[in-house]
Formats: sequence, structure tokens, C-alpha cells
Amino acid sequence: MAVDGGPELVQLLTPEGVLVEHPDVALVLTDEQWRERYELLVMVRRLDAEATALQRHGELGLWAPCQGQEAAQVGAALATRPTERIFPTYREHGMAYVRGVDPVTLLGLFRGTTLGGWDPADHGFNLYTIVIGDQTLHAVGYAMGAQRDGAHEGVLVCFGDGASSQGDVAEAFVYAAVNDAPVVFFCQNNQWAISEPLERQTRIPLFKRAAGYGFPGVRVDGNDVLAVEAVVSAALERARAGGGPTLVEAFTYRMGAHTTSDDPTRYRTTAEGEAWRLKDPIERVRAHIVRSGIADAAWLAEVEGRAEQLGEHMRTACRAMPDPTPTSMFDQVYAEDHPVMDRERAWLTSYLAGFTDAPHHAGAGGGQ
Amino acid sequence: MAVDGGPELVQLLTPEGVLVEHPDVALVLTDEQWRERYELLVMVRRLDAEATALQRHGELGLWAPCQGQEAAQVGAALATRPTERIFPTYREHGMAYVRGVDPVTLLGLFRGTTLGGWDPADHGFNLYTIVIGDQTLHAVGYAMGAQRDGAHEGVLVCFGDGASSQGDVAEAFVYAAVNDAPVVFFCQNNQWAISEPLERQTRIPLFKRAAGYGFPGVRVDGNDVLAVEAVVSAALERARAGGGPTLVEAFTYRMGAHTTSDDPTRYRTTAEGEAWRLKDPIERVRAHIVRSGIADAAWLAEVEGRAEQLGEHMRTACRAMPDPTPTSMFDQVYAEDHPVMDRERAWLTSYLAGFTDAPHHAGAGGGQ
Amino acid sequence: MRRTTRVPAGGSDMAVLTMARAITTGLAMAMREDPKVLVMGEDVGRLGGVFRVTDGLQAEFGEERVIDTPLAESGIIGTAVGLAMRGYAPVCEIQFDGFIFPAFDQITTQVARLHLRSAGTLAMRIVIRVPNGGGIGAVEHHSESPEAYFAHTPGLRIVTPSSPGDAFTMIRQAIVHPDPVLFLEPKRRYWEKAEVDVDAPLPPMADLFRARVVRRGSDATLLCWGPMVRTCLEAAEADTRDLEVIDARSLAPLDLPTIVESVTRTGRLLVVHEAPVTGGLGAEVAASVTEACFYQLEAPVLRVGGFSVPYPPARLEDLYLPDLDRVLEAVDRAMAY
Amino acid sequence: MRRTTRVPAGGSDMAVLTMARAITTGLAMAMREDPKVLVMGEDVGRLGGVFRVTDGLQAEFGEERVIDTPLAESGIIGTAVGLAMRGYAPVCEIQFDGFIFPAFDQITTQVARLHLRSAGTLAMRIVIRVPNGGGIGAVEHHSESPEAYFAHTPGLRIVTPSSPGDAFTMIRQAIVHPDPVLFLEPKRRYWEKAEVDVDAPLPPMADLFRARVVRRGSDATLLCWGPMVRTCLEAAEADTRDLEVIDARSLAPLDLPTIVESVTRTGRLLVVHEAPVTGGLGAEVAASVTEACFYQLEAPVLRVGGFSVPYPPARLEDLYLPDLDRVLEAVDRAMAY
Ligand SMILES: Cc1ncc(C[n+]2csc(CCOP(=O)(O)OP(=O)(O)O)c2C)c(N)n1
Ligand SMILES: Cc1ncc(C[n+]2csc(CCOP(=O)(O)OP(=O)(O)O)c2C)c(N)n1
Ligand SMILES: [Mg+2]
Ligand SMILES: [Mg+2]
Repeated sequence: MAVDGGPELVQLLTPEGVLVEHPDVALVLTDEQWRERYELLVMVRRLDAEATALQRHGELGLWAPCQGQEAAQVGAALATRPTERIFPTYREHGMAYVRGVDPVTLLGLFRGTTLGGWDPADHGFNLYTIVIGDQTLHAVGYAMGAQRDGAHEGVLVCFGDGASSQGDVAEAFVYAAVNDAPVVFFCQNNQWAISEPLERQTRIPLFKRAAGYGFPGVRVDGNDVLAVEAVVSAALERARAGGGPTLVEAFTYRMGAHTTSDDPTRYRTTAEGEAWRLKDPIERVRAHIVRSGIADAAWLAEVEGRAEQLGEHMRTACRAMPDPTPTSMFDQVYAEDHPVMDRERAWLTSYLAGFTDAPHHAGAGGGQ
Repeated sequence: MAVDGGPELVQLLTPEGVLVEHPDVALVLTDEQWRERYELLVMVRRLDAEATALQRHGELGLWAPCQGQEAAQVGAALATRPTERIFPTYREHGMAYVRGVDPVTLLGLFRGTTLGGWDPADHGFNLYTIVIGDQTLHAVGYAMGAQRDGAHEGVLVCFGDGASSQGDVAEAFVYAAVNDAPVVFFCQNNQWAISEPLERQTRIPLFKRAAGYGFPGVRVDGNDVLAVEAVVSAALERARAGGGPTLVEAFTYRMGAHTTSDDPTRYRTTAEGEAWRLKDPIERVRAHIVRSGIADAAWLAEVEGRAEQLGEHMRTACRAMPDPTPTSMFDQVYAEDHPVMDRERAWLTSYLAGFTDAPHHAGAGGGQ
Repeated sequence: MRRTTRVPAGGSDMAVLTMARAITTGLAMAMREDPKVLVMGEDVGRLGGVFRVTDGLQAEFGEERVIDTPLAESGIIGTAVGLAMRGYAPVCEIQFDGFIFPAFDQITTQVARLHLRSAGTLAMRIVIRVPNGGGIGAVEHHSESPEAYFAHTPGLRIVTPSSPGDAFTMIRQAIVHPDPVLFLEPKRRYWEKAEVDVDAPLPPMADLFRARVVRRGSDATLLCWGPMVRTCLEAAEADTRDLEVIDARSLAPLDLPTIVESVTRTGRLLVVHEAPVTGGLGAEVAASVTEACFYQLEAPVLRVGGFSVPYPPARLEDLYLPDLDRVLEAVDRAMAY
Repeated sequence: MRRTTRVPAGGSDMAVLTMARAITTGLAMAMREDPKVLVMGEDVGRLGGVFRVTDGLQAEFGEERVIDTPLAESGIIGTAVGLAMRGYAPVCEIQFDGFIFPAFDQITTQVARLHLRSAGTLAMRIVIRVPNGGGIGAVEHHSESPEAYFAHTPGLRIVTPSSPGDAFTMIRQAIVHPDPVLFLEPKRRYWEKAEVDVDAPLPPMADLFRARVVRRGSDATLLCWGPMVRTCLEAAEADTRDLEVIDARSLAPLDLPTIVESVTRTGRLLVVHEAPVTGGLGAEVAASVTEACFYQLEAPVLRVGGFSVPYPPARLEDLYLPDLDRVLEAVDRAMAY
């Protein structure tokens, strides 16, 4: 199982928190920016832990944790402009957070009260996509639209190492390449697709896939928020300038289970997890900002306090989320009137009215 | 529009019929083998012309000509062992011929009397596949079966430049790569997918696609029967030895229409056709064997005579092909009894029996 | 096969157009009216499509609006989704009915659902044009009738014209409609001609989903659509019984009131389609109408369709497809109850 | 969640098994009996599948026979086709019903047709296992009931068990059968237990396609399958009317004689399924049975199913899915005719 990203890995901040130079890639942050990044990473980890806990307490049917991938998500999202659209999978809680999406919005899907339910235009953050790979084509189409609008906008689309095997992702590469679409394919290679290690999807590093389609591929240390931001920024800049697509492989690790329904002890070793724990994306930033005096203990404690508030907010708001009304399931299937919706809505309304007590439907059960 | 295959093109016999050396690839043929190849090329061209003529005379609903691609098809098929399976598209008439499939067998599909109708085991030649790209996965699965059987067999699968964009073909690359499947992906880049030039499918040469999946890709002069045989032989040898897949891009040209329903004058220039005519796959072999004394005029005339006989055979046999019986459409949908087939077969039989004269169904019309 | 490059603009009231040309004309009009409308698919540009339905559009609107896509159907639909998210209105061509299946996932899990998934905030203003059905002597996969798959998929609308006039109007309505619309074009009727009023204003949108009684009758109702409308009209003309013929026009939603009203008068219903009968859309019609008209029906709803086998080789297609005789044989059976 | 690695071999007569374990046991038995049988899919190997249905198989049969495939469903089915051509009998797992659509093209245009296309020379001995239906509180795409799509596709067979015993027998029969079989596993019943005779000889193949009357009754017939069998049995038990319950077991082909015989006795039929009613398999049953029993039916065949919307968020699924009350409300309506 791969732990080492190999010689092509772009890294700017080592696991020990030491800044290193790279011949092609550079990014210098102000102290304020360093603190901002640290705080984002901490908040995202907290968000994720809180949602996991909410699932354990039966408030959510499922959660897909992003622990370990915070730097990849925060760094990539920070590289985008707020007007640029992000196309997530189902695990991009960190990106959502950077974009200002209230984490509670995400919970609806996992609680079973919505199928997503947010407006992508609100924060330039597209809906979660569960069918693996589908969103890569959407992103390319969206980018083709941006080209037609004459907008110098980039588009960021996420997918996983497992997703790299899907035909739709390959078609997205083809469409992006022949159209010079301004899209950055951001693959979080977290080493696992549920129980399948990377070796079941490819025999060579994933970033090399791009070369077969005629556009650049880069492997970046996905646990290095600085390097990710730098690499994705450069790729987006290229896209905006008409240079076409780039594939960025963020080499990272899914520290937790695939979802709260999964039991990773069945298929991977704790030694692997230990090795990756040493590359933690947050620890290295803390080491750097503490060592270089950018942050002190008091400020770190403040951040912890804000993280605690976020957790509190999520708990309260999650528990308060109302169940959808029964007939809401008919309301937005079509944009315009539809006789079948009218007929079934009317039937359900009168059917439910026929019960003296509530019909015997319980809440959400398990799930995968 | 590409006419020149570029520096990576493997060529052993120039358009002028001159043998040239290549640093990595070599193949020496006996005089007998040269004559055999020449004759095959001539026969395939004749077969194709005959079928085209049969379509014009209303005997076939459609034909997909392979003119211009004879060397690619003959060379690749000759590189296989007879026990090795070939997975064609719908245009591999040349491969079928090399494998000993009676051309008349192929005609059924285009005449509208069968949906294919041959047994792939008979000549190790799989059924024509019309849905673009699907057969590439079949070939990989078949090759995985060969691995499980411990057979040191290669598999040859054909697809076109257009097909390279299909998700299934990319998935076939993934499955082949991670399984080291003994398969040779043989892409006949004939520069066109109906009316779309190669540029609509890729921005870089197609053989480079393989590198993105971690296996070798080679571009060979598809109009050079010697080079194609040499390159495909090497790739198959590698596959048999457990070296995994190879992508071979045969750089060639569709001299005719996409099918007899197509009108290429709508989308390509005659100048392009002229340029390619100078690279004709048969002319160069004739030039070589005549110049080097391998064949004389009398023998060439004999070959023409045999080609004429083939044409005659096709004409006669095609016209004699019976229409399928009405209830045959129910007979092989399932391998075992099926009540719906029984019911519908019985209904149709009694329905037809109710007519005093033949029911008014005509023969096949047009088609694409 | 060459035609002039420029698609006729409005100006003359009536034009005699083939169904193919009527669709071209409707597409051109929609593109002129709304710069967000795009046309995309395999060979739709320079070639004008294998049926020439998009002929002349690239010359008029350029390569940015009439896009020759790579050969990948999931890609056509998937990128159309993204274009729709960006405010465009892509009209996708799937070259033949049998090639829609690689895009099945994008259509059923994305196109059909994104409006709902986004709580009504995303418009999936996508039209998927599909030359549909058999009868042209083609090879396998070129003669399918996949409407039942999509009619069972909530979130999609399906319409299909049977005449040049309807084709011209319906394609324009489908493009304006905010929901995704599958637009099935009966390919064997592409070359049939009729007068089309190319200047008529666009009818109200609700008309797009209305069935039309194309022939009045009192003994039995024939419900059909697309290619089968002409077949049923010919059967009705040839028969001594007084047969009503309804062109469904919209397959999702079905215009049940119009059908039920007819069945209430005639007492007998036959549904005629090209797709295999088993699990076909005729079953839905039969089930719904029987529920609505249980006491009015004097015979069970009978289905006349393709046999429950893959579309056969071309030499058998005239036996496979419902024709005048098959329709009338079923009428005989219905009348015998 | 850990279980022992080795799957119970025969030996003891009766074992109490969950449905999931019954399928595992049947798979293991089939693999022991025939070395050509392979298992393939996402996470089926080391993990034993997300529902643990293939748990222990890779440990017993190795990685060559229990294959963790790349994450690509079209690839799973497409390579299975090739393996079948080579004489293997792949049992493919599609991880959830909602993820079968990327493989729709390979299933409908290849798996379903290659036997026919090859004039009967190729056997497509492929089983496609799909955890099916809703009721487990899952997120989108994990609760679909796509059977109607496949029942409309000639060349496929579809079976679905409703009990551990049937699951054990039917998976083995499906694997032996030379035709491609879609094997739908009612996922919300995976954990229900029953005694299974793991030593019983395999019943005749024809049994696989036979419906079973699971409860005799005289007032009305409830036809159901998979997850709805238990629901219908509970409804019948709870009700004062004498309801017959039939487990369809085979959805393609449908065992019409058994259903017709029942309806001839009861005069009323309700079809209960989870899929959306519009265009669902209930329509096919209604149309066929009405044609066969026109004079016997005292009420129209009524369909009880999912609403005609995408499967809703989990908090609404108990309202979306037919339950005891919904079934009995429909019985009320049927009895009122
Ligand atoms: C088409 C499809 N097939 C299967 C699944 C089930 N599934 C959900 S996540 C997953 C693994 C995804 O792996 P990867 O792409 O590496 O992303 P990660 O979960 O590691 O972030 C699978 C198989 C799915 N959602 N969609
Ligand atoms: C899935 C699918 N989409 C579209 C078609 C229609 N079609 C038939 S051949 C063809 C072009 C194929 O081009 P290429 O792969 O280059 O092969 P060539 O015909 O040049 O040999 C197209 C689009 C098809 N058969 N299958
Ligand atoms: Mg992963
Ligand atoms: Mg080509």
C-alpha cells in the first residue's frame, strides 16, 4: 500500500512543518493567511468529527468522513475564485466549508431529509454527486459554457482514485481536451475506494493518466495545504488563460472509514494508518505556525473555542431539522405542472387525512 | 487533416515499395509469404468492392467498406495464431477473410437476414459489434479467461479512432492494465468517425493514450502490411508471455464512404483522398514483389482471376441467401424454454396461417 | 442529397416540408430566438447529422453553437447537464435509438433528477432528440423503441410527433420547456411531406402534452404515436368499422383524459406501438385506462406491438412491426368480446 | 460484524440463515461444484461486499475466482461477457440498484443479445446480483427498484427471492441456467432469518420461473415479490378479508398461469411493488391478466407501488413504500367494485 508519493510529489511543507522549495511551484503566505488556513483545517476536522458523532447518535443515517483530506480540500478550494464553480463528490465537506456553505446544509442529505437541497449558485458549490464520476462531465460542460460566455473562469471538479476507472471520467478527459475546457480535474487519491486499494484501479500513478489525453498531470502532497493551493492555483490560472484542462492528483489518505457503515479493519492494517498519521495535514501547519511565531497558545485555544461553537451549532441545528412534509416529494420533480404529480399528491393528501392517528412510518434506519 | 504519421510511425515498406529498416521492429518474409500477403490484400479489396456493388444493386441494405485499411487488417490478423480470438468492429472484413470466414457469412448482417449469425469458435472470429466500443471489454474479459485457463494466448481487439472516446474503451484499458490481460488493442485510426475528423476525438496521437494507463502504445503505418504484422506480432508475443496489454494505432485511411449510406463529399476534400491514394497498401506490395522478382505478370493475373472468382461466388451466394423464416425470431432469444416465446411463436404461426396469400411484407429498405 | 445551406427563415406562410426539414426549421427558429440554445451530437455539424436534420445549422450558427462532439453518448448528455447548469439549453442528438444506452446513467440519475435534487433551483433545460423506431431496413441497434424505459423514469418528459406540422411545433415547445424532454423522431416518417405553417405563433405549452384525436370513430379507439399514427389511420380507412384514432403525442405524461373520454364513447381500446409488447408503454395505458374505465370497457385493452424479442434482422421487420393487418386482427379480437 | 471466514459447507441438514448468508452459502456451493463459476464486483473480495454477501468466498476460492474489480460497472458486465464467451460463469455484483445504469448498455445490447446474435452458439451464462429496493434509510441511488427496465428487455431473465430458503435455491439455479439472469436481492430482508435445508437437491430448473402461492385466500389476490412479500403477508394476516398472496419469484418471464388461476378464483388482483407505479411491472401484470381474465375480474387490477417520483429522502421512504395500510386501502377499493 502506497504511503510515499514518490519523486514527482510536489511538496512545500513537510510533515515536520518545514517549508521546502520546489523548482516549479511556489506560494508565499502572509501570517494572517497562515492562520486562516490553520483555522479552516481545524474547523473542517471538527465539522467532520461532529457529523460522525451525530451519525453515531442516530441523528444521521450515514456520514462520509473527510478526515485526513482536509488539506487537499481546503487548499484546492482556496485556489478557486468565489465566482468559480466547484463540483464535489459526496466527501467535499472541507470545500463546502471554505465556500461558506453552512455544514448543516450538508447534513440534510445524510439525515435523509433532502436529496441535497441547496442551490449551487448560492456559494458556487454544486450538489453532492453520489453516482461515481458523473459530475466530471457536468463540470466539463459547465466549463464549455464558461468558454461560450467569454468568461475567464476556471472550474474545479473532484473525484476519487476509484472514480478514475469510470468511463464517464475518461469521457470527461476527452471532452475537456478537445475543447480546451477550463477545468481542473482534482483527484483526491486517498488510496482506497471503499475496500479496494489503488492497485485495483491502476498500475501507475494516477496523475500520469492526463498525458494519455494530452494535458498536464501533477501529483501534489494532498496533506500539504500550501502545495495543494499552489498547484491548483497554477492549474486554474492556466485554465482561465485558455490553456485547457489539468489533472491534479492530491496524494492523501482516508484516515477514517469509507462511511460510517464501513469497517476498514476488515481490509487494511493499522500500521498503514499509523504511517499516514505522521503526515497529518493539520499537525504540520500547527508546527510551522507555532515554530515561526505566527500563532501562540492563546490563539490556538481561541480556534479550539470556535471549533467547539461550530460543533454546538451543528448539534443543535441538526436535531432541529424538520422532516420533510409528505407531499414535498411531488413538488420539485418537474419545473412545470404535471398531471401525475397532481393526481398522486391529491391521493396522498386524502389518504393521510383518513388516518385518525399518524400513519405508522418511522424515521430513517441504517444505510451504506 | 493528418496525412503524415509523424516521426513515431513504424514503417518497414514505403509507399514506393522500398523495404526500410527500423531500430526496434523487423520482419523478414519468404517470397511465398510475400505472395500470400499480396494475394490476401487483393482478395480483400475485391471482397469489399463486390459487397459495395451488391449494396448498390439492392442485394444488401448497407455495407461498411474497408477500402484503404486492407493492410492494417491483413497484417494484424496474420500476426495472430489461429487459436487466438479476434474481436472485430463492423468493418473487419479483411480480418474475417484472413481467418477463413466465408465473406458470404458476413453479408447476412448487411442483407438483413441475420444479426450476425456465426459461431465465433468456428474461426476464432467474434461477432461484429455495432455499438461502438463494447467489444473492447469483451476482449479483455476473454483474455482474463485465457489467463485463468493458463493458456498462453493473446487476444486481438479492434476499434476505431472515434471509438477511442467511448467510456467503455477506457474501462477496457483499466481492466486490461490492472489484470495484465493478454490483449492487443488494435486501433485503426482511419482519420474519420463518419464525418468527424480525428481532432474531434483527441488532441494528441492516439497511441499515446496507452501511456496514461501504464502500458505501451505504438503507432504503425497501417498501410504497410509488413510493419503492421511485425508490430502486432511483437505485441501479441508480449501478451502471451504475461507482459500485459499493448495499444497499437494503425495509422491509415478510410478511402471510401463510412457506409454506403454516407456521402463523404459533404465533409472532406478530394485532395485528402488523393494524398492517401499515394500511400495505397496494395500498390506498395505489388511494387516490391514485382521489382524484386517475387511475382511476375502471369502470377498477378492469376490472382486477379481468383479475385474474380471470389466476386462471382459472393454474387451468386448472396442472391441465393434465403430470407429467415418468420418464427426464427423467437428461436434463439433464450437458450431454454420461455413461455412468452412459445406464446408469441404460436400466435404468429396461426396468424400467418390465416392469410390466403402471403402477408404484405416487403424486403429490406435503406438503412444507415 | 445536398440541400441549400441556409435553413428557411419565416416569411412565407406555408411551406411544404418533410418531417426532417420541419424539425430543422424548428431548430433554426429556436436558435435564432434564443442565443442560449445549442445543438450537439455526433456528426451534427458539417454533415448535418446522418438524417440531415441539423443540416445548415452549423453554417448559420457556427461551431460554438452547433457542436460535433466526440463519439461518446454519456459525454454528450453529461456535458449537456453542465451546459444547462450554466444557463444554456442544449439540444442533444443521439444518432440512433440503440445508442442511447451508454447515456442511460446520465439521463436517469442526473438529467431526470437534478431539478429535484437542487430543490428546484437548477433547470435541466435539455432536449434529447432521438431518431426512433424501425421500418428503414437498417442493421441492429438502429430500429429500437426505448420509450418505456424513459416513461418509467420520473423527472423526464417524452414527446413524439407524427407529422411535419407537429414536428415543427413540438421541437420548438420542447426547447422552450424548462424540464428535460426526450424528443422521439419517427425516423421512417422523416421523408413524409406536409404543409407546415412556419409563421404560426407557438401554441400554449400545455398543448405539448395533449393527445389529439386524429380520426373520429365510434366502434373502437386506436391509441398510437409516432410512426404508428399513419399505420393506424390507414387501418381505420381500410376497415368497415368506425375506428377512432388518437395520436398520443406525449408519452410522459400521457394525456389520460383525452384517452378516457374516447374510450367512454367507444368502449374498446387498442394500443399500438413498435416496442416489444412485454413491459411496453401499452401496458401502462392498459392498466390506467382499465382502472379509469372499468365499467365502460366492453373488451380488455389489447396491445399490438413488436414481439418480445430483440428487433429482428431487417428482412423480418415488416412482420415484427405492427401493420394494417395486425392492427385490424386485434380490432377483430376486441370486437369479438 | 465479523463472521467466520469459511462458508458453511453442506453436512448439517437444516441451518438457520439470514437471507444474506443463504445467498453466500448458495454461491459457495455453486463455486465448489463448478470451477468455472466466478464472483466479481466492487469490494466483493477482501471486504466480502458491502452487505457481506460474498464474505469468505475470496478466502476459500482465491483472487482469481473472486475478483475485486475496478470501480466501473460497464467494465464489470463487459468483461463478464468476455469471460462467458470463454466458458466461464461470472456472477457479477452491482453494489446497489442505483449503480446498474452505467452498465445498462452492456446489459441490454450485449448480455441480452449475444446468444441470439450468435445464432445460439454463445451462452451468456452470467448472473447479475443486485441488492435491490428501499427501506434501509439510505441516501439517494441506494434504494431503486429497476426491474421494469429489464423486464422490457428481451433476452434477460429476472428472478427475486423473498426468503432465505428461496434465496439459497434460486441463486444456485440462476448460476446453472444458461441464460443471463438478473438476480434481485431485497436488501431490507437480508437480515431476516429462516431455516434453510442446505442439503436439499436442486429442484428442476423450471421451478425457478414459477410463482408461489404463499397464502391461500378467496376474496382477492395480492401479487408481490421480493421485499413486498412480507408486507403483503402481514397485510393479509391483519385483515378480516380472506386474501391470497402470491410471490411472483420470477419477473421475467412472469408465471402468468399461476396468477390467472388465482384471479379466476378470487376475481380481484392487486399488484404490489416498490418501483414507481407509472410504467412499472405492475402495468404489465395488469394488462396481461386483464386480457386473460376479462370476464372473471370483478374490479380492475389495482397497482400499489412507489409514487411516480424519484425515490425520496430516507425520512419519507416509509410513506413512499407500500406498507400494510396502503395495501389494505387498495383492497378496500378493489372490494368496493
Ligand atoms: C457508479 C457507482 N458505483 C458504485 C458506487 C458505490 N461507491 C460509493 S463510494 C465508492 C468508492 C469510491 O472510491 P473513490 O472514488 O476512491 O472515492 P472515495 O470514496 O475514496 O473518496 C463506491 C464503490 C457508487 N456510488 N457509484
Ligand atoms: C454507441 C454508438 N454510438 C454511435 C454509433 C454510430 N456510429 C457508427 S460508426 C460511427 C463512427 C465510428 O468511427 P470509428 O470508431 O473511427 O470507426 P470507423 O467507422 O472509422 O471504422 C458512429 C458514430 C454507434 N454505432 N454506436
Ligand atoms: Mg478513494
Ligand atoms: Mg475511424
